[in-house]
Amino acid sequence: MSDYKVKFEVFEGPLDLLLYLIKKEEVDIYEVNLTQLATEFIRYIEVMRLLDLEIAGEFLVMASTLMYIKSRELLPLDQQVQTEGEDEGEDPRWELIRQLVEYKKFKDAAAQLQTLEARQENIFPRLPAKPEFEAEAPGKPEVSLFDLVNAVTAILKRVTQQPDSRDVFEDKWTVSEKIEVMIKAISERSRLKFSELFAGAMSRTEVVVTFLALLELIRLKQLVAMQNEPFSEIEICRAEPAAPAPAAPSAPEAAATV
Amino acid sequence: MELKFILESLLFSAQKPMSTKELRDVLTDAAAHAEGDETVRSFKKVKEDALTAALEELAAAHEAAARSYRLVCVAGSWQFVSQPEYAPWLKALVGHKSRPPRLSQPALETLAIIAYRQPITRAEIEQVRGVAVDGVMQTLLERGLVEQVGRAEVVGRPMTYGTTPVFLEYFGLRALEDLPAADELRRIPVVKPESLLTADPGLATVPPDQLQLPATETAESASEAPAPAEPNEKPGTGQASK
Amino acid sequence: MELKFILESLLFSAQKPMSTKELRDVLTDAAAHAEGDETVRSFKKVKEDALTAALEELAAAHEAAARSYRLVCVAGSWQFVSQPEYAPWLKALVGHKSRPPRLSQPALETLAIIAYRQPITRAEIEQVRGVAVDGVMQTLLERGLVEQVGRAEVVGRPMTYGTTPVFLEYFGLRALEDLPAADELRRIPVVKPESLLTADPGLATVPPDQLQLPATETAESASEAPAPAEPNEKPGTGQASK
Repeated sequence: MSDYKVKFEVFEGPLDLLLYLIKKEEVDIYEVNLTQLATEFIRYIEVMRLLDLEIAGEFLVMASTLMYIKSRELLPLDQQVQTEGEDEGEDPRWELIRQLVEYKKFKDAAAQLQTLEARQENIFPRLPAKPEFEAEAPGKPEVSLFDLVNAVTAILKRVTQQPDSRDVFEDKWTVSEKIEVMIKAISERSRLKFSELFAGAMSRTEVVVTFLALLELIRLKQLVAMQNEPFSEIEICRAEPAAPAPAAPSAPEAAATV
Repeated sequence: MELKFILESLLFSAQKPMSTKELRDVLTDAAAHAEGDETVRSFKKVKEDALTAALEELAAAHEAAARSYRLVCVAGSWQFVSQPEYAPWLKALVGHKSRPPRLSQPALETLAIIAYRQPITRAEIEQVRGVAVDGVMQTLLERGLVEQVGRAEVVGRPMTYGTTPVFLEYFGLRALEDLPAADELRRIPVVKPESLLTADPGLATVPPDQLQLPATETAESASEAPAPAEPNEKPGTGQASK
Repeated sequence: MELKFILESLLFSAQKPMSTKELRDVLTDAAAHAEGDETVRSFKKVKEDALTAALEELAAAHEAAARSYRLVCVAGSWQFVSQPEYAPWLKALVGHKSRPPRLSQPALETLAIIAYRQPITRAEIEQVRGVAVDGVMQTLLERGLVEQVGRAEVVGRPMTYGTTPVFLEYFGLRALEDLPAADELRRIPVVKPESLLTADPGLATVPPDQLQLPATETAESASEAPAPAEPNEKPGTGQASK
């Protein structure tokens, strides 16, 4: 029984069933014999009743409309004229056909949407990876002030742990002296490891003075501190001399890889 | 440097579809950062019209090239998409993901009515379909295909519904004008006579003119309609949607 | 259905470069899901040679088309890439949705001053840095790295600023005590060598009084400052944002 019910529900409502019946007759909606249509529709409903199936309210409403139309057809012609004489437009037959035509159009439109839906399922948008621009220099990001500060913390800790650090109490180093030492060192070797700068430091003060000298040189654009990757050893090297033509941006080799 | 190729390179690299306004903003932004680059600066203020024309030209060129992809405009935004015939391989590429379920017949019908007649009230939709649409409307709202757009100026001020940009995206439509047979099915904006309003609260819109009856007739026939039950409020219609 | 167009559609939609092996796997996978589709199944076992030949042909075709992108093979993997001359626009495209930029050098210096000298007034910061810090302070406040902590007991009772927990998080510090050698860095006097004197006293760690130089000296040194390049605007510093 449930099978019948399922089958019945294939119709999306009374209009759907009516369209199905009209299609079966292979006639145009405008030319359909409504009396015959009503008979067939009501026969469907009767079958449902016989099978004791739940019948949607819409179908019952439509059934009564159709019965009304059918009964009017059965009236003698003069009585029909009387009814219709008031106004042609109130003819329930026309109202039903109007509804059917309209519904049919939207049903067709729905079918077209379905085609689009199916088509769209097979269309894949291009979803490129985010464009990346090669780092302008061979991958040597400058480090921030705080990367340096963090690095010096570690060195200070180590110096503090040296047992004899307290012995060297008198500290001769000044920042300017350290600056000169550093400039000399970097002119001999183009590149120094951060830790090397502090390797010989005998006291916390010397570390701090060295660090201040380094900061000063960085600020004065004499040196740059670089880190190949986060948390790797910081390296110090000479700042490149000013590029003579700053109007030559690195755009050409900055192809976006996708 | 041609504008259309700049736009092409942007759409080629963009991570989402782009509207002409967004494209224009990128051109302007690039110009602002161009420093000495006169070429880049020359595209600082491209007119929307010129942009659209360049995009249309570009889309036509890709169409003519008949490669495996096209440039399309969906919901007002431009993007590159693959041609449907390559779907079997692209599905394999993305790993045969499951897609949202297809819409049911009732949902498609309801959606079609809303699409062509928006803004439209629930009562009007039900009048066209001849059945209740509660469950279906719920589905369409949940999937973001339709939304409330206002209230009809009739008794009870019922909600009116319209389609969303998601609707256009779902069906790959550029705009509502691209709906198939739009002219025929689209609502003709006609001021409805008073008599009709009182006769049938909830009816804000008018049937298309070719189907339209004189107002008085409609009103009378409506009031005189046999078996004036309210189909959509009947419980247990079993008809409901989904 | 031509193999090269299938490959093109795959590479056009792929999110990463693909090797011939990966492409071949997709063809095989698609064939496995093809069910009755003979066309899809016919590409089940394409020879590596045929793949490579098709890709070469495709790359040549795109080269000839001279559009804004090309198909290239890098390290054995194929991908579509945009042509370099469109970089200015693509940078603008990407720039629109960039994450918060790294702190600028002025911002870092200002932050360092606040970190070591908090609570500190805006006037004091400006005295140390030698320039107005309105914009920088705005940035730091907006990013939640510093906040108002009170008022200084001096004329006008100006606001004082200090660092926030966000600041500690940002620099991976457990507490303010972890700031290196706070004591030393505050006390150490800086006497700069004549040759390297500059106009703006910028070090966070130096008390303002030690940086006050005679005006003449400052002016001179500014003009003779060595290598007056602006490293962060030079190409090649890698500092470059994104």
